[in-house]
Amino acid sequence: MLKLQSIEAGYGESMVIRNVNLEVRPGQIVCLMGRNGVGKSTLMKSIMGLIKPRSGHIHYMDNDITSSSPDRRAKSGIGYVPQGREIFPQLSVEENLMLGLEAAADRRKKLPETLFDTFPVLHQMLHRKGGDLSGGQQQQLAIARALVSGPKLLLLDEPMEGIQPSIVMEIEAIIETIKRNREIAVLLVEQSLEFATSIADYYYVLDRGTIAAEGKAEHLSEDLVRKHLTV
Amino acid sequence: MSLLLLQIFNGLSLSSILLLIAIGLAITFGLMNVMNMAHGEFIMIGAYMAYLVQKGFQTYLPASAFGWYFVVSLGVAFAVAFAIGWLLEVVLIRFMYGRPLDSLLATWGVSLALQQIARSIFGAPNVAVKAPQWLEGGWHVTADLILPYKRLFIIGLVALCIFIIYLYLYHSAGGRRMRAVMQNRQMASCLGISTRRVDAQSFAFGSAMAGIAGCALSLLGPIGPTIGTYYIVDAFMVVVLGGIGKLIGTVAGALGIGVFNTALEYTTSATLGKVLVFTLIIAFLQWKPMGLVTMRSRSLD
Amino acid sequence: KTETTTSTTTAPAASTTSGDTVPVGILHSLTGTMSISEVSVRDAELMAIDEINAAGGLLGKKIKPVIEDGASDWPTFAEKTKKLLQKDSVVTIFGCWTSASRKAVLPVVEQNKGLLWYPVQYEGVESSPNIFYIGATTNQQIIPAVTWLLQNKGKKFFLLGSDYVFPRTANKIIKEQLKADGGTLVAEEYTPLGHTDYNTIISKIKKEKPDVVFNTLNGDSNVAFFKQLKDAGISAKDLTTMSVSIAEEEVRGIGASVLDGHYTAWNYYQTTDTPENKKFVEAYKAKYGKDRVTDDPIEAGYTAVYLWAEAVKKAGSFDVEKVKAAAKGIEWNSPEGKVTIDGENQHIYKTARIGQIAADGQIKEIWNSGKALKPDPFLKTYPWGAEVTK
Amino acid sequence: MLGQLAKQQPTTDETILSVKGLEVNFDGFKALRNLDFSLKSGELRFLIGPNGAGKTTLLDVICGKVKPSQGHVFFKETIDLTKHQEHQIAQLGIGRKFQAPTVFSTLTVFENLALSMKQQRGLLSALWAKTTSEQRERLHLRLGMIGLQSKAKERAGSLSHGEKQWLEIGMLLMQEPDLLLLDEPAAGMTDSETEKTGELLHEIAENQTIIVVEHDMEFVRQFARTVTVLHEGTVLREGTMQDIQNDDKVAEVYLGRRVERGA
Amino acid sequence: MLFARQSKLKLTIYGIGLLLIALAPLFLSDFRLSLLGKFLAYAIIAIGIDLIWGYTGILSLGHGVYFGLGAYCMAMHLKLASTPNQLPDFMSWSGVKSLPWFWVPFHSATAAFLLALIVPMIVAFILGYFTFRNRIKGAFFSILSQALVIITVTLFVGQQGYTGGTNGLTNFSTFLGLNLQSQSTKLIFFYLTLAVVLVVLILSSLLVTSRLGNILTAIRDGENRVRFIGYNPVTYKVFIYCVSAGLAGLAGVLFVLQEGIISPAQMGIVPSIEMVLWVAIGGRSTIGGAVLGALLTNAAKTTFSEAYPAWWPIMMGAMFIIVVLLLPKGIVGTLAHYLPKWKRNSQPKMITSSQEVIET
Ligand SMILES: Nc1ncnc2c1ncn2[C@@H]1O[C@H](COP(=O)(O)OP(=O)(O)OP(=O)(O)O)[C@@H](O)[C@H]1O
Ligand SMILES: Nc1ncnc2c1ncn2[C@@H]1O[C@H](COP(=O)(O)OP(=O)(O)OP(=O)(O)O)[C@@H](O)[C@H]1O
Ligand SMILES: NC(N)=O
Ligand SMILES: [Mg+2]
Ligand SMILES: [Mg+2]
Repeated sequence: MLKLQSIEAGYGESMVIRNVNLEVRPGQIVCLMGRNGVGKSTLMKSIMGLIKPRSGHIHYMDNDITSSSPDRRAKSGIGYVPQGREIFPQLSVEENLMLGLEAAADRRKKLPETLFDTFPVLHQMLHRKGGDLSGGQQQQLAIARALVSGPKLLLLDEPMEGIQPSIVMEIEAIIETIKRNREIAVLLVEQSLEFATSIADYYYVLDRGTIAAEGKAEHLSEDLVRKHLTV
Repeated sequence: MSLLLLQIFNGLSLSSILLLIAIGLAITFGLMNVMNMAHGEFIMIGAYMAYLVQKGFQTYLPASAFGWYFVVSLGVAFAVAFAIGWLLEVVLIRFMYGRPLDSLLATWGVSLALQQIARSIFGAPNVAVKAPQWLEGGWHVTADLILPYKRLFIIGLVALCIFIIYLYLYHSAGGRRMRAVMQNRQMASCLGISTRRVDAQSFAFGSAMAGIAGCALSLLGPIGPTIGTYYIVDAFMVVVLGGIGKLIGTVAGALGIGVFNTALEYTTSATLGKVLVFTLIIAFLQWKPMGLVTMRSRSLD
Repeated sequence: KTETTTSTTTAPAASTTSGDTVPVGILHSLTGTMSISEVSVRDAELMAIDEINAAGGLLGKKIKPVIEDGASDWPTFAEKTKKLLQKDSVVTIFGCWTSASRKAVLPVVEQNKGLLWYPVQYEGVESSPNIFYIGATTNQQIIPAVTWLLQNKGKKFFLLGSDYVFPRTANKIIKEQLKADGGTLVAEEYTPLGHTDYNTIISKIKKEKPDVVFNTLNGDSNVAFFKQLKDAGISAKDLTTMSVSIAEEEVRGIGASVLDGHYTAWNYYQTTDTPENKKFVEAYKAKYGKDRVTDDPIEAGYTAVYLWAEAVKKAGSFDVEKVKAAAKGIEWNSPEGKVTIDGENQHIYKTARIGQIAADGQIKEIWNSGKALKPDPFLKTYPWGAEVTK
Repeated sequence: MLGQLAKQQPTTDETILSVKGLEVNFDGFKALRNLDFSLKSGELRFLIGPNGAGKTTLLDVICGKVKPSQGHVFFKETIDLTKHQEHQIAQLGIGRKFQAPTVFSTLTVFENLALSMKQQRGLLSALWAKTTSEQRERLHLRLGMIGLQSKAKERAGSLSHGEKQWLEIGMLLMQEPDLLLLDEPAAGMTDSETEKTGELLHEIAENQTIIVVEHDMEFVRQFARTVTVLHEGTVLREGTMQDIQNDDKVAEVYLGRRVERGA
Repeated sequence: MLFARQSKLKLTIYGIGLLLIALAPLFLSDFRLSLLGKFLAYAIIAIGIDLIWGYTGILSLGHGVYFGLGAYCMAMHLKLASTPNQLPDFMSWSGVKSLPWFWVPFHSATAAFLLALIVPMIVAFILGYFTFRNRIKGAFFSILSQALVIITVTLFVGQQGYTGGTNGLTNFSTFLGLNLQSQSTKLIFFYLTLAVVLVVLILSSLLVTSRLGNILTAIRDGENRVRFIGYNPVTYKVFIYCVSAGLAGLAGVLFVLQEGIISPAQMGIVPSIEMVLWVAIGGRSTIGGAVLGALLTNAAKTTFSEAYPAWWPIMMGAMFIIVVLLLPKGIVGTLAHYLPKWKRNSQPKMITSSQEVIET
């Protein structure tokens, strides 16, 4: 479904990601792990098209999307929850969510009813400005916004940051449902080992910009973790 | 009594003119954060379009059709300013988002160049535009109180523009896209919005509003290569006083400046009135540092 | 020392009189707000130079204009004057429009012993040995106009002007004259240059109901004022206005229909009936386009070049001092009629003319002073003149 | 006078912070309502609660960013913080780490730290004062502590999210405040980094007072002494982690155990 | 200490530049030299603008006022000195009968010089103190500074009897017994200006490398964050704004001494914006860039306007556009980018797209 071939990317003169090969199969949940600053978010941004890779190729559903723009990628079914929320602060919660529909393949105009079951607080705050929400509320909004378009591939960059435990569980439940239905593929950046191993099918560990380890999630061992994830 | 009414009308009329020159800027500066110093030159373009269309009517069409020239020129001014705005966005403004000060520098250059181009095409001296017959004269409310049709027309035109922009911005998907792009370009594109197109459209639209303003102002004021310089500062004042990024703020800003200016000018003199109005603007901002209509946000800066 | 060092870096052939050309400076605002008025004066001056060159030049040399842009900024005028005199070593300069630019240039021409020919009507009270004043001083334009108004239109005056030196000084003179000649002042209003909203002023005019609005607005403000006056339902029939800064060029920019019937005071109109003027208007239109018009400052710019040429011929030299000495009493048949340089104050004798703007954009002369008036920049011939100049 | 107060040594039974009847009103929405809260010197207090409970808002009031519509906040019993400006409060000895990391992006990592260092905050001293070698040593120590030695000369704007978090913590430490307000310090950190942060907190808590807002229950369980739960702008519960975990109401609105068990 | 921190390459370039300017009287004509002297005065304004804009992130579109106030103070003295025991000409033709009280101190050259620095600083202090205390920022401040320009210019034009109106003040002959027209006086002023530029350059460099410099940059990056580490941004902003105004006033003094004229047009909106453009073109956040920008931009303007008097605006316009498009960091910023040796020490702390100076 998604395939990165020897991707190199970075900011200005500094190269952050080097020779990364990564694959996400349809319906698969892939977890990307690594210490602070190893380049996880940078990799996510390259997949989304916010950073142009210096070299390498990105294939998505049999198309080479290496040089297509972020909006084209979004329209082709990639949903993105960036690190740091990136909601539109001056737009209302409702408008933020409506914007999530921009990329909907079926050109839907209405928000799905079920959305607010998971995020009741968003319903209460529908007419509040996005920027006025609390940190966790904004994070919920960002996730909800990515979900409404019905993406085929979901990129989640530390989605649980700042969210209260009960909602974290709800989101985990959603991801589990996704996993069960095998309709959406997910690439997840997550720091919590416990969560990662419990939910992912496959993992990649990023260290200093390159893939240091990969494998089936159940094989993610204490040793590996100590080697690449502790400071 | 009728003098008081007249003064109120004058204040309203000045407000409508200020608003007309500022709405385009409320979009390009207020929403897009481009410090467009060439805004005045788009006003100039609009005014020259009125002149050209009028000449065209006089040369090619029967005299009976002349009354229509102004309506046509509003359309032409919109279209031409829109096209030039689009062009400018594509070749220049595009590279300037998120760097308002660089946009100030570059559009200052554009403004210098456009003035010179106008001077070489139309000559340095002013050109005249003759108002159509149906805009001549005024509504005689009482013997002393005549409200010129031109001014009533401009008030109506502004109200219409504001209404349309309001509907578009706040009650359409296009407007929502536009505001989203202006607030967070990268994220908007990640949601599937073609930011390039929205950017170009928005800037072109803001410029086109300036074109409309120029066309309307040709009824009241001079038309020459440098007229943009007369309006540019006022336009920025209105947008800033109203509060950046809010259409309703721009309306309030224009009303505030227009009414106070007229009142102060009447009771003192034009010079002193001007000094007082600008002093009041400074004082007012001390009290409301973000303008009349504030957009608070929780973010730290 | 000045002279020697300046010429070291500049191309000598182009900038000295030793070759077969002689450089003269043309200094007007080609950009900025004043370019609206000044560009056509430059055109007239260049035309005169071309004509002289076509006729064989001066003292065997072709005149080579060095054009500079004063950019509507007075210190720039001063700087460019310095450049023309020091770097280009021009033998004389034609230029300026606003009094402010002239005041900025004045010390520079005096210090560098240069010469300036100034083509615009102005407020008087000045006489620099290094300037020739080819436009009208007050006794050749404003004072006759006020006299005519008092006799023909009424006593109650409303003074409206742009907020700067010329209108303020002009109005000071008018006020003294009104006092002396039995007029009354109902109000005096100034608006900043570039002001574009005259609604409030018009309300004041309506309230005061003057017989005459004496208008010393300059530049674009005139367009706004007259358009809005008409919109307010006030035509020339309802109110007499007398403008001293609206000439044919401005009429063209305001629109004749708006100005129909209003009065102006100048020394020359495109319609002025002299054989020289016919030739001048024809030549100007042939050179710059048939939709162009001539007017007083344009004619004065043109005349200035010829007066200088006459003086040079008489002096047999381009030397400033010799030209100045020779200029005394020179006469020339200009488009406005015969003009004479007054040796005392370097102004010229001019005929005052009052005109009425017609619907075709031309100005019809309805009164003139009958003879060329002797320039009196310091108003010595008026009993109340001392009040003004003190 | 301010400086003098700031220098007082914390003693364990002194109340360093007391919040009385606090109310914050955002255009009619009450983010805090009649909130009472107090803190002893030297405490390490965890503040938890649902998203939107008002935790960040409470910290905002304490450090002067938000002015309450009612109520008072007393620092060291006598100083009413609601009457001071942000920089005065900082000078009094209260430091803050924000929920979303905020650093000076065009200054280098080192400069960010140096600027936050405890020192005279006046104009003249900023012009003339030199960094002493003792201060430089301290800076390098902290730099090591937050793991950014290799990036000392880089612009803070080019750090990753997590690195900015660390830098901000470092800046807070350089400030040497008496009271530290930390809004989600462990967010976005790996498990081991989280652990390191926890240990750091314990270390600091020996002679400074700390309020930590955190959603990572693992972290809270491991390091919390006393926990305060906020809900809808008021204190819902206060006690040890044990107490809190067993509380039905807390579980319902925050932890979500009930939901899970029910499902 | 300052020099120790600069790279050799940078010092060499500065040295050569300084030498070239110092030797300019040997190879430039008097006219060109007087232009260079004027541009050097402008460079002082540019440094001041760089301090508040490049380093602190406050965009003032009203520095023409401070420049003008400084220039007027000096010009008032020159006017009085040039016609001793006489009312200045414009006063008599405007109907002012005796010297207004506020003109009296300007009989003294020292007082005039001091006032030329103090008056702009006082105005800047009043405006700055209230504005910064009330947390007016970004575009709001920029527009407010334009309002100051309009007020000042309108007053100066309107109060003809006291200020000379649009004409401004000109026609001076002597200063401290020196004949302003003589070539030697001009040479003295040229070197005086050069010396002042040098001193200002060094002092400013010291200022921005001190901790205060970092605080200013921190204010630019996140003013509110600065408060939370205990600095009061108001103090620092007011301070640097006053310094910047004082520098503009100083430049005004040197300008008037050399040019012999000041008019309200010089403090208007257009010159005020141009001042900012110098800094943008040279490279903001580098003191050298500000100086270079002032010299180059003005040299280009003069060259263009002499060569193509009617067409120079298009060339200037094109130049601004090209600089923004191709050299967004300005000339020095871009040079620094490509000269790694230089970069090590003087890479400008540029504003990136996510962190802008104008917040709205
Ligand atoms: N805008 C930027 N400009 C320059 N360098 C950057 C930028 N953003 C990140 N970097 C650098 O790129 C590297 C990787 O950053 P990235 O954000 O991808 O890390 P990450 O793995 O997501 O870390 P974290 O867990 O902290 O979010 C870091 O060293 C950082 O300093
Ligand atoms: N400026 C504001 N305008 C309107 N509502 C606001 C504003 N600031 C905060 N709120 C609301 O106040 C409530 C408290 O917000 P606060 O940020 O304090 O929550 P929190 O406890 O920190 O939540 P989180 O755990 O998600 O960070 C939220 O519901 C938020 O939407
Ligand atoms: N002389 C003038 N009109 O300024
Ligand atoms: Mg990351
Ligand atoms: Mg929070």
